[in-house]
Amino acid sequence: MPARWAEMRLEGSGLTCVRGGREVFAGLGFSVAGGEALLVTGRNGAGKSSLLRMIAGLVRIAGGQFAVTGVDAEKTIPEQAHYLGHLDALKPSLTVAENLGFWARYLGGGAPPQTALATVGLAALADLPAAYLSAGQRRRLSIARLLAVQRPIWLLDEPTSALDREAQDALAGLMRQHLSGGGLIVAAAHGPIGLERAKELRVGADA
Amino acid sequence: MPARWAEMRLEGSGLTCVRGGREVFAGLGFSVAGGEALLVTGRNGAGKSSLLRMIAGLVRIAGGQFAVTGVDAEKTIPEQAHYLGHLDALKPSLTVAENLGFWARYLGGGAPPQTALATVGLAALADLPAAYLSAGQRRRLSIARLLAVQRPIWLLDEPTSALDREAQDALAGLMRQHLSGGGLIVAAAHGPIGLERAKELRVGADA
Amino acid sequence: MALIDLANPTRFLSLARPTLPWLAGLTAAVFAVGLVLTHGAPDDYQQGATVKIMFIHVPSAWLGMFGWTLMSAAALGTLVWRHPLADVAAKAAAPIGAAFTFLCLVTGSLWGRPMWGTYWVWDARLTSVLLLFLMYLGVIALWRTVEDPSRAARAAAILTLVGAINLPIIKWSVDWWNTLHQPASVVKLGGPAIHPTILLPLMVMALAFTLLFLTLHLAAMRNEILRRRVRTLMLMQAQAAPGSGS
Amino acid sequence: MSPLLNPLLALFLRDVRLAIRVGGGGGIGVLFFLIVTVLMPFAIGPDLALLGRIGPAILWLGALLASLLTLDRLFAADHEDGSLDLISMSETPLELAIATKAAAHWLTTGLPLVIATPFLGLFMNLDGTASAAVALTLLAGTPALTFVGLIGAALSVALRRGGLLLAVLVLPLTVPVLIFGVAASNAAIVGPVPFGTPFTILCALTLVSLVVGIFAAAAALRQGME
Amino acid sequence: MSPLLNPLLALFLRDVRLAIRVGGGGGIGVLFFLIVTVLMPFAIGPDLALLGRIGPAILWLGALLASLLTLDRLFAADHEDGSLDLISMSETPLELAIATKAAAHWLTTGLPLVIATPFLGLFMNLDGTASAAVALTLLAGTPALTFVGLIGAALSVALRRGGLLLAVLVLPLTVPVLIFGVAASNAAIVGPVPFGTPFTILCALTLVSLVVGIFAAAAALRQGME
Ligand code: HEM
Ligand SMILES: Nc1ncnc2c1ncn2[C@@H]1O[C@H](COP(=O)(O)OP(=O)(O)OP(=O)(O)O)[C@@H](O)[C@H]1O
Ligand SMILES: Nc1ncnc2c1ncn2[C@@H]1O[C@H](COP(=O)(O)OP(=O)(O)OP(=O)(O)O)[C@@H](O)[C@H]1O
Ligand SMILES: [Mg+2]
Ligand SMILES: [Mg+2]
Repeated sequence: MPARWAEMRLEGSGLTCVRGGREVFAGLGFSVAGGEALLVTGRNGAGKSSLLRMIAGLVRIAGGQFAVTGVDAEKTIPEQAHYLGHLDALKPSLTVAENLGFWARYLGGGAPPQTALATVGLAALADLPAAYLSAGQRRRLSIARLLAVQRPIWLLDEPTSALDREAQDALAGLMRQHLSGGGLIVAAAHGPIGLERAKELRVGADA
Repeated sequence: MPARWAEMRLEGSGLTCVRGGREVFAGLGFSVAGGEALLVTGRNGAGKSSLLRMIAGLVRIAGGQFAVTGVDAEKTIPEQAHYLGHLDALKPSLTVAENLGFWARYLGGGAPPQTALATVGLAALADLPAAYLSAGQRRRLSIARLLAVQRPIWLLDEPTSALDREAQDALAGLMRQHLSGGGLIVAAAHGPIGLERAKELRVGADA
Repeated sequence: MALIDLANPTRFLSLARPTLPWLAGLTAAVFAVGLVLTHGAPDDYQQGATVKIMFIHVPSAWLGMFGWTLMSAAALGTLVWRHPLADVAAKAAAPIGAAFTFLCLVTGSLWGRPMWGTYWVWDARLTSVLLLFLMYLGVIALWRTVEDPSRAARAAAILTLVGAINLPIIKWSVDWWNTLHQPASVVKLGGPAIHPTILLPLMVMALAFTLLFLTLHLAAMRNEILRRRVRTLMLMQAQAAPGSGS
Repeated sequence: MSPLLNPLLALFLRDVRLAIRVGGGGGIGVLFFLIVTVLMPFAIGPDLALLGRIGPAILWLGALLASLLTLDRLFAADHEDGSLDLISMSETPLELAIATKAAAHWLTTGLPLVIATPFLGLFMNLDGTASAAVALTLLAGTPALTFVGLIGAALSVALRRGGLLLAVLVLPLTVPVLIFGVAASNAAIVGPVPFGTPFTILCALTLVSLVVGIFAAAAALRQGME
Repeated sequence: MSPLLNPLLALFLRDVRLAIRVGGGGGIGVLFFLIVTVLMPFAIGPDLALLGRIGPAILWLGALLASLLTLDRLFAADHEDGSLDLISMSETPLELAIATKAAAHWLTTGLPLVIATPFLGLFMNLDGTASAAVALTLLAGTPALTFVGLIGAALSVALRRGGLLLAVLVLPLTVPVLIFGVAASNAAIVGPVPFGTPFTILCALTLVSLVVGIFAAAAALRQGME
């Protein structure tokens, strides 16, 4: 993993989120360094997903700001981040390999897609149309994207959902590897996701 | 609650389910009597939702059969059953009361909608368009449908999802009341849903 | 909803409340003067009394076009400054502009019946007004189909600005189109320069119509702000109610 | 109220209410009709005599497209939010529910088209009689378009594909309605055939498509349910 | 390959592949064009002289509707499955991505319309020159339809509403293209204006709509992202 990530730090301060005209949270702040993971928790509707999408530049920042240091200064935060949300960004009529290959090329791929597919255990299904995948397999294909394109920041929204036990363990291994390479992770989850020493950020004052 | 439900019994035998050309399960059988609850469990993709939708007549029965005894012999099983699935059957531009009122009239309502709304704690929101409801409130409105129209069989697919603690307890109370009135419940769930003495049906051979 | 969002509209409301009756009164007064002057204007030696349609027709044509200009200015306010009042101004202007455009079309075709013997010809000017009207309807449909006002506002703003670019192109292409197929078969008034006995009442009526537009617009803006407040209250009620997950 | 009528009335009122509130229903259909009709002269040219001659045809085509293109969400919306599941679990026969939804759709989309026709007739240089004749044939014929379109709407639920596919499937089926609709209008305007003959056939077509449309749509929905 | 071209090429190939595999793209558009054009003679009647006269207009109208009505899923599909999120998180400017998608759409929908035109010209009683003229104007004009339609497609993502609303918003904007497209065809067929004049204007309109369409669509997508 590139050494330039080692000094990375992602910070947010005074963040306010407004969705559909309603204020979801206000005055939120956090700070994560390279090699660290931040676990975003909170009740349903607290704004966990919204926070992740704000970092990814997909939800307007109603107040506050983000800052990132120690990485390629010419790129914005979204351009350096992977976002793994509830949607898979898969086209059912393309095969598994075509789907991954497209994203690898579009986002400026690193590792060859085959390796990434093998890592998530989909190598045998490479030529199957994505329409035939089960929910868990679709999720694995999304995770393969994190490997096929190297980006320092991983934004994971309930990454373990739809995964079975074995796949959850494999994902935990991948996340640990990313952290040890100097990357950072911001993950939203309702329960433990297999990272022991993660900082926790609670969204939503009460409960 | 009508006494005619007391002798009710719902049975399935040799059930086979085929979806998208693949056999999901085969040779499944179960039997539930009035006053009893059946908890359907199994891993993801095992076919829990499919079984419930088969009972509701929404998925074709590829093999085996259902039989119901002790209720109105002129009506089919779907006509005697409530199905609470992942979709809410709500129209966002109609108000809460209009939505419930429509289903009560269409399905042949029993209790006045107002009472049902009060029971699930939505009385104050009766005139709000359903678009403004949160996921939990939408779910409560679906549950109100179970009360507004009296049907002996309740088919519940992960009924506690999106509900907070308090609402889960209230739902458990309603289910117990339905059982003590002689009704029966078939529920799919990944965890406990607050019914102590429910029979369990495991779908999917392994895991 | 954040309080900041309401701050500006609140000040607007407190300004609008006292202004509205005065503006309405002024409109009525100018209208009265205009009607008297119109009554005194001479009938045309060719057209008879039908020439008086002009005193409604021409101002409403101007205001129909003014409406889109106003919406375009508001659209810039929405997109560039994200000003909440700009959304409201644009939304309130659309039906009023459409109404004046419609009035122009109706009076024009009523006038066309005696003048040209038919209610409608595919003349360049008429056709571009018709398209302006259709574009108004499109924007109104857009506002109506979208639940979330701020989302609708930005979409409508982009459509309005694109329309503002397109309207001159439409006007010019329709000119070209019509002259190609039917050169000069359409009778047009105009002819001699307008006489002052007609010009003065016309100007007064134009002023009256402009005041009417402004009054209606102010009232519509006020209504829209109040409607949004009701919506915000409903949302807050939903958030505070049991089972909202909060 | 009878136990069968009450649910159907509820469904009818709900669908009408939805069409009015959302604004996406009837209003958009009429607007599309208006715009398509107005576009024709731009393409054909501002020749009033020619426009008058093909005016009925243009109005019919516009109404045809507006009817069919507004239909694609008729069942798809109910399918996506789960309403269709519950509707099929009631005692009310599916055929009656479909007929009720079709009636609500026609009232909110077809009827406004009929009402808008005389105004559009002005643009097409049609005189009073001609406009009235076109409006009358549309009044008799738009229900046929709705009922034939039902089949496409139901198929698009079964196929999980909407939009143009529906139009492509259904347009060929509407050719007879179109032919006799325009023929009846022209008969009223220029002759030489008496108005009655094609108009009677048009009404007969509407009745046939009522029966065929409702049963075919019900069959398609049942098949699509899986 | 250059780091900017490679992603765009990937996007282009993906969109073309999707259009071909799903079959919902280009094929349906051409079919709709075909059906609408063939419906006209049914509505107007089999008067060959009349058909020949308004043939170019009908072909243009059919192409206009087919282009716009196939556009409504252009961004909506990418929005619904989350692809648009990832596309906007890449280093490739959104404007370029939009232009690439538009090019793929035109290649799979616009170009087939142009190719189908000479065949449809036969139905419309157009001779060789006339068919060629219409095809040429469509070749120059359909990109303009795609680019203007982009605005509607992007708005329909922002509005979460597709179908007819898009057509209603966009159709008035396409009037100039329609006028000059038909005018150029007619100029080539009957004169008296030289073909060059309206054709040049048509090409200019295409260029203007390219710029306006792409930037307005990008703005609409950015605004709609919330
Ligand atoms: C539906 C049909 C008509 C429409 C849509 C229409 C539209 C317009 C418009 C947009 C204007 C304002 C032009 C400007 O100031 O830039 C205008 C002005 C005017 N119209 Fe019409 N018109 C119609 C019918 C008629 C008829 C039938 C007459 C009389 C023969 C007429 C006489 C005038 C006159 C005298 C003016 C003011 C002169 C000028 O400023 O150019 N219009 N009309
Ligand atoms: N697209 C949207 N438009 C408007 N409001 C939204 C939208 N998405 C979410 N919201 C609202 O924003 C708030 C926060 O939603 P968000 O999805 O961030 O919650 P969350 O913490 O991720 O919840 P969950 O635990 O259910 O995933 C909720 O109140 C929700 O109703
Ligand atoms: N509409 C459908 N078309 C084709 N196959 C389907 C469809 N819905 C589900 N399946 C397949 O049927 C199988 C059973 O699905 P089902 O939804 O019944 O599982 P489940 O036990 O409810 O799972 P979960 O725990 O995720 O709710 C799965 O393999 C799934 O891929
Ligand atoms: Mg979330
Ligand atoms: Mg399930």
